[in-house]
Amino acid sequence: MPVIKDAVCSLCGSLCDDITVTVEDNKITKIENACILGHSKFVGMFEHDRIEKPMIRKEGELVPVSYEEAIEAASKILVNSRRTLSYGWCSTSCEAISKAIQLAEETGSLIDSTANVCHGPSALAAQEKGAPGASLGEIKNRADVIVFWGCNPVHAHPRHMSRYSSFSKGFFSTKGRKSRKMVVIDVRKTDTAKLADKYVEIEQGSDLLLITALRSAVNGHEDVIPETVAGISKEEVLELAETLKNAQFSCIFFGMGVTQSRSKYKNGDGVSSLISDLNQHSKAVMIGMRGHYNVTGFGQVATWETGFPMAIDFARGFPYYNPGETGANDVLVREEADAAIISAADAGAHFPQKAVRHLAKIPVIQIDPYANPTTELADVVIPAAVVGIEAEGTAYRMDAIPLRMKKLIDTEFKTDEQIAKDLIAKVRELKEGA
Amino acid sequence: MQAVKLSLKKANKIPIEADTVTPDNLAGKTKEEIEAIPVWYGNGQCPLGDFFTVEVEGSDSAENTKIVFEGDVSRVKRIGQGMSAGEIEINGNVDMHCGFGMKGGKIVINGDADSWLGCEMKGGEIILNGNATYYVGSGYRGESCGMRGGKITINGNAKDYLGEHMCGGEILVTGNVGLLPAISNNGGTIVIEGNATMPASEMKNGTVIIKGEVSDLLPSYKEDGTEEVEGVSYRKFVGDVNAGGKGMLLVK
Amino acid sequence: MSEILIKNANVCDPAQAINCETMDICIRDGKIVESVSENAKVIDAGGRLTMAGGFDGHTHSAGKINVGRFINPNDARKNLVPGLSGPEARTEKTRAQVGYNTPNTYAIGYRYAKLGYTTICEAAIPLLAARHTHEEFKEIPILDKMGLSLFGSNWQVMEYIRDKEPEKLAAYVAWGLKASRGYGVKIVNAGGGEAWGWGKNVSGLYDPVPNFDVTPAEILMGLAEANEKLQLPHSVHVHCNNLGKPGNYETTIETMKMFEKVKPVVDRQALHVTHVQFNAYAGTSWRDFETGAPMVADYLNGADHLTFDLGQVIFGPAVTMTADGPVEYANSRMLHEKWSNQDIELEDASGVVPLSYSPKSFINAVQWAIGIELALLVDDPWKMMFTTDSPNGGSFVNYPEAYTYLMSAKKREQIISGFGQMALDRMVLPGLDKELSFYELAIMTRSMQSKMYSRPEKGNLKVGSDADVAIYDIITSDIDPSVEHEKVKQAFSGATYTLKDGKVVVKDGKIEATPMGRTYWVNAKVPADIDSAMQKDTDIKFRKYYTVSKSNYMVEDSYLPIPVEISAEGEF
Amino acid sequence: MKLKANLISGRTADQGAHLEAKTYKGYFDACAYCELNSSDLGKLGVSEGDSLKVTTNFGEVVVFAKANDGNPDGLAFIPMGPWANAVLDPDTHGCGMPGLKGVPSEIEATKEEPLDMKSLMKQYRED
Repeated sequence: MPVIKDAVCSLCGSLCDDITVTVEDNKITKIENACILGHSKFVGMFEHDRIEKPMIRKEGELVPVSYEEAIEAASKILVNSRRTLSYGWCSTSCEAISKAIQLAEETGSLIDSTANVCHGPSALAAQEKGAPGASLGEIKNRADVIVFWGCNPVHAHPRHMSRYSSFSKGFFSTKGRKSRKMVVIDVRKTDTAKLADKYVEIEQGSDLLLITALRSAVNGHEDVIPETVAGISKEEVLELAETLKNAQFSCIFFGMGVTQSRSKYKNGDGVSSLISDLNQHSKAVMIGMRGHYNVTGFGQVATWETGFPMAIDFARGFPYYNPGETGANDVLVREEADAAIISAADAGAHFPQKAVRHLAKIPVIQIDPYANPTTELADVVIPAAVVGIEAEGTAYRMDAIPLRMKKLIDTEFKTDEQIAKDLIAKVRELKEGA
Repeated sequence: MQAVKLSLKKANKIPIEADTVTPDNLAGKTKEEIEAIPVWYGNGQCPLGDFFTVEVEGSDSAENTKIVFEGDVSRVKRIGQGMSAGEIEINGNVDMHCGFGMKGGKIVINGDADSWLGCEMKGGEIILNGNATYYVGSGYRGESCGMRGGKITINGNAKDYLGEHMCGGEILVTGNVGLLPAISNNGGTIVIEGNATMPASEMKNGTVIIKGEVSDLLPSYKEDGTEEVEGVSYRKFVGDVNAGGKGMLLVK
Repeated sequence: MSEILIKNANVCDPAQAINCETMDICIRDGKIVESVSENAKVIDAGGRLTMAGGFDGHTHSAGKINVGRFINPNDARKNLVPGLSGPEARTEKTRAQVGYNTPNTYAIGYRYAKLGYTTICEAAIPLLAARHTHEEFKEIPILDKMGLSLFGSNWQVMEYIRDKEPEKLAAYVAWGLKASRGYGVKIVNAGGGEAWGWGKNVSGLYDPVPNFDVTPAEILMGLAEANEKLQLPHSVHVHCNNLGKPGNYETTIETMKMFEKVKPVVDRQALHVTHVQFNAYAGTSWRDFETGAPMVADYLNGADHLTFDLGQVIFGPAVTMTADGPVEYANSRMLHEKWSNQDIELEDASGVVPLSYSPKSFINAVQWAIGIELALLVDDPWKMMFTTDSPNGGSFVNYPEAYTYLMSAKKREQIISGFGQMALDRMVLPGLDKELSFYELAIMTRSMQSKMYSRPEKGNLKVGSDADVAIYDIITSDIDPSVEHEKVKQAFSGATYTLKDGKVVVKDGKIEATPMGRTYWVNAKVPADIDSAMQKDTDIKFRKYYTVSKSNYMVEDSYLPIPVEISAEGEF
Repeated sequence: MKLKANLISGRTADQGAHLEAKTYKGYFDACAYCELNSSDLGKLGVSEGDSLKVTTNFGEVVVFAKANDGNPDGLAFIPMGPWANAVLDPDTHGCGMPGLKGVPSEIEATKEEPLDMKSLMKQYRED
């Protein structure tokens, strides 16, 4: 029975590439080194609610059809639309993302990724101040101070701390956890916070106040810091600033607690400035804790193919970018989109009610291996192979390191890449016909 | 004098992009010519006449041309984009980017305005008799300079990020503003008669006056006595210290 | 069998010492041939200036440039060179385009082709992130591509040099090139990348790298030795220490001198020093900063073991991007600009910072002058490659503008007249009246690259060479570039024809076709026993210190759509 | 009695483990609940497993009560998913990101049962 070593886990942005997979008659029967999330993806998939056939909604019910019929129906929706939203493309390969972008370009659509409800503000922050980062191995080998701000790796990135950060041993950090001070900043005592040497509980939504106070402290302006900031005493702020200044190498990992809270991207912007200030005293970097395993890849591919990482509007034939106007939720909440194609992501589950209600009103094409809330809204459903298990391809880790995902088992299902190619071909055919 | 009246035929959801509708472009044009002007609607272009009833009186230069919008143009973007002269009056709510990059002339809006009102404006005047949304007079993504000149008056409230990256000009808000007005601004003057939250983050230069309540003043400002403006005395704050800023934040 | 006959071409092909002679060029199946049959497709060049396709041997066009795009969305709408920048909607033939300093991949391919360029070399591939570079290569149409892999702060490299293991070092370099599908060895601020891992830098050639007990000088010499042991087609490609610092011309000359003892085993230079403009600064601080070009040029005129490129500055916005991490951080603090940084575990650093060169700033004015001074003061154009280190000194779309700086003293005077006295006092350019010819320009933009990279089929129009041809709307006999510099600029901004492998890709400055280009990479042979000894050492690195598995490290074949494997026979 | 709470949503391991099994009860169990600390639950007179109605300016949703003493007073957490999104803020604040954290809410005990995923989505299709 084939045992595949060093497989890449295609679940979260940690993209662990040391997974050992045992395959018996085209089923994954055993998986080693994976966390609970990876295990559910690789072994659990054989119990999961797989979309078995392409489907089209008729009289309110989804009825099975052939791939050809589904592709044709989907293409008609795209050709007849004046403002299609193409959303998702983050639990898939860069090769598929590239084709999705070409499809959006050829149909004058708007394309956005799950960053829209995740680390989109981190991109806006980088566009204000840049993103001073490092590959995760730099943290593993050097970091003596690690801050988790508004993120909860114990739940969202279970192997992060053992492979890359708190617990990992490295060249200069020979004692692993003992070599490092771990600080957690959050609004509630998470399971990650319970592991910290120092837990700082801030008032929800006041991140920018604390970041600014830390900058003032690091830059020698203690005098402007009031007695309490963000619910934290000045003394504690100064102590935290000292910890960071006196580090040999510090890293601030930040999550959606930072990107989704009040003052949104200005939080990441502030962290970036704090990192720059800290480098006057010591070495410091920042890394966003990315969720979907290839949301980073979407940003990379979209940036080299269109100049922008997300929220790209091709209406005028060239890429236009303005989150707040061209983001997935922007055009749904404003009820602008007259059709949607949703792939390798689940807007039905992860968008606010108002956006979901608009999706329910317009023709929706879903491309996904599994049934989910978006399926309940979809008018055309196209089942896809599971990338990273049934199809190979490229994915980018949260630190922008590209890895090659392996094909582990065979499948009858088409890949996202192939489906996007089929749609491009059919759309061209329909346009020429018209 | 040339008067052009554009009445929206029926309300739309997909925005119309009216960047070609400026006094500069309409001056001297006939009803038929104006109806034929192409505007973007979703991923295609249509003649302006498909959406608007066009009435034209007289024919004159841009400075002597006035465009009046009637009806709910809350889904018409980029009205007055880059205009250099003349006047636009909007009787209703207007969509995003109204007056973007305008160099001269005047826009009067009798209604509310969506985001990016007058952003990267260089000259001229915008008067909003209603509420504004996000990024009034700011710069687009990645730009280090937003509004450079001209004046925006908001007789109402504005939401977050008012005057981000402002380098010059004047913004007056008679009501309240939301989060983070005057972020990273590097010149210009912002007067807020109502309340504001976290004002003037990373201000390098410029003046911000807040006559109402300030919530969450950022811990990067030095209090520096008082300052008298038009007979009113304010607490004076200087900063943002983390931006090596020489900005002046005046608070009641 | 496809045949093309280019009639009445006014050929400028320095590789054959042909200086603007009118003749015909015959092409069959993508190669230059002696003759073609009468049913060959005829292109009438009408006596226009005809050169081999341009070859940009040092450009940042795939990989790190994506960080530049990412943090500067405002660059996408910049249209400072109409026709070669800004947003352009998709057409039947072309994908959508954006950008000026950091265009999207499609625009890079189209716009280089419009300038008559057909080959580019990406200046920096981080080994661990090499897939990224090749993914972008796949989306750059038309052009042939190659890239230089970073070795200058690599732990394994420094340890082998420290432990005096030259053979294992050569084996590691060969393996690194294969892993990253790179073409040559790039060294950026030797040792500085590792120092930057602690927020520090190395101060010069003899300043030891923290914790590794080797000096930049030892890294440079060690890698040069490995480079020659492997008989690689290109020499080591060096970004000198102390880049961007007043007084650094001394380090630069010292580095060049050090290589006098390196004996190249391939018929090419022993050293290429890149974007020398940034490394030819005199003075002791920005206050007394002045040109160091005369000293550097003086050395270069007496030396015959090396080549260099200019790194010419273009006034206006630019984006600096380099593996020189500490320099970028310093830039961002000095200029109060955005700062991106990406250190790569066990290997290297990098940073990206946007900036703008202004003729009103005396420092920028002197930087602008230094590039031109080097080009005019160095006698032998075969030593000189024309670059702007795009987009560090400025975007490649400004090459035609920059050509006129070299070809027209009048054009230079126009610009210099805008400088302040302080700037004029710090440069020697105003005293230089030399004007380069089309022949010298052809050498600097095509011919020397062929020799420098050992690609005999590139950068010339010899029988057997690739049929990459650029035809420009210039009649050399009735143009005076010194006076008609605007005409020269226009002509080079949109080729009348660009042919790639005998296919017309540009006609009258418009894209005609977008074939996929090749990717060149070097496979250097190493004795099995030395290789396996080296592999044992790297196994430990991966097991203990890398965060990716060794088996996931090598760039797979599928990332190179049209690979060209260049074998090098190591001498062990 | 109604409790005023600041509502946030976010990932949990259990929610993550059911990303590809959202039609199953396991996903319902992993997402259709609201965490408050025990003293807040006490104020509402409910214990774990009882139903809570969460109301905001943007909608209302019924979920199970769950205790988490890591939460400070007045902080409510619902795992990211359709139940949380029934009451979160759709305004993208000019930067694309809806209000998924920090939404003012009122929480009360209720006899109603939480809707399963399909019934929840069916509502949206039919209204």
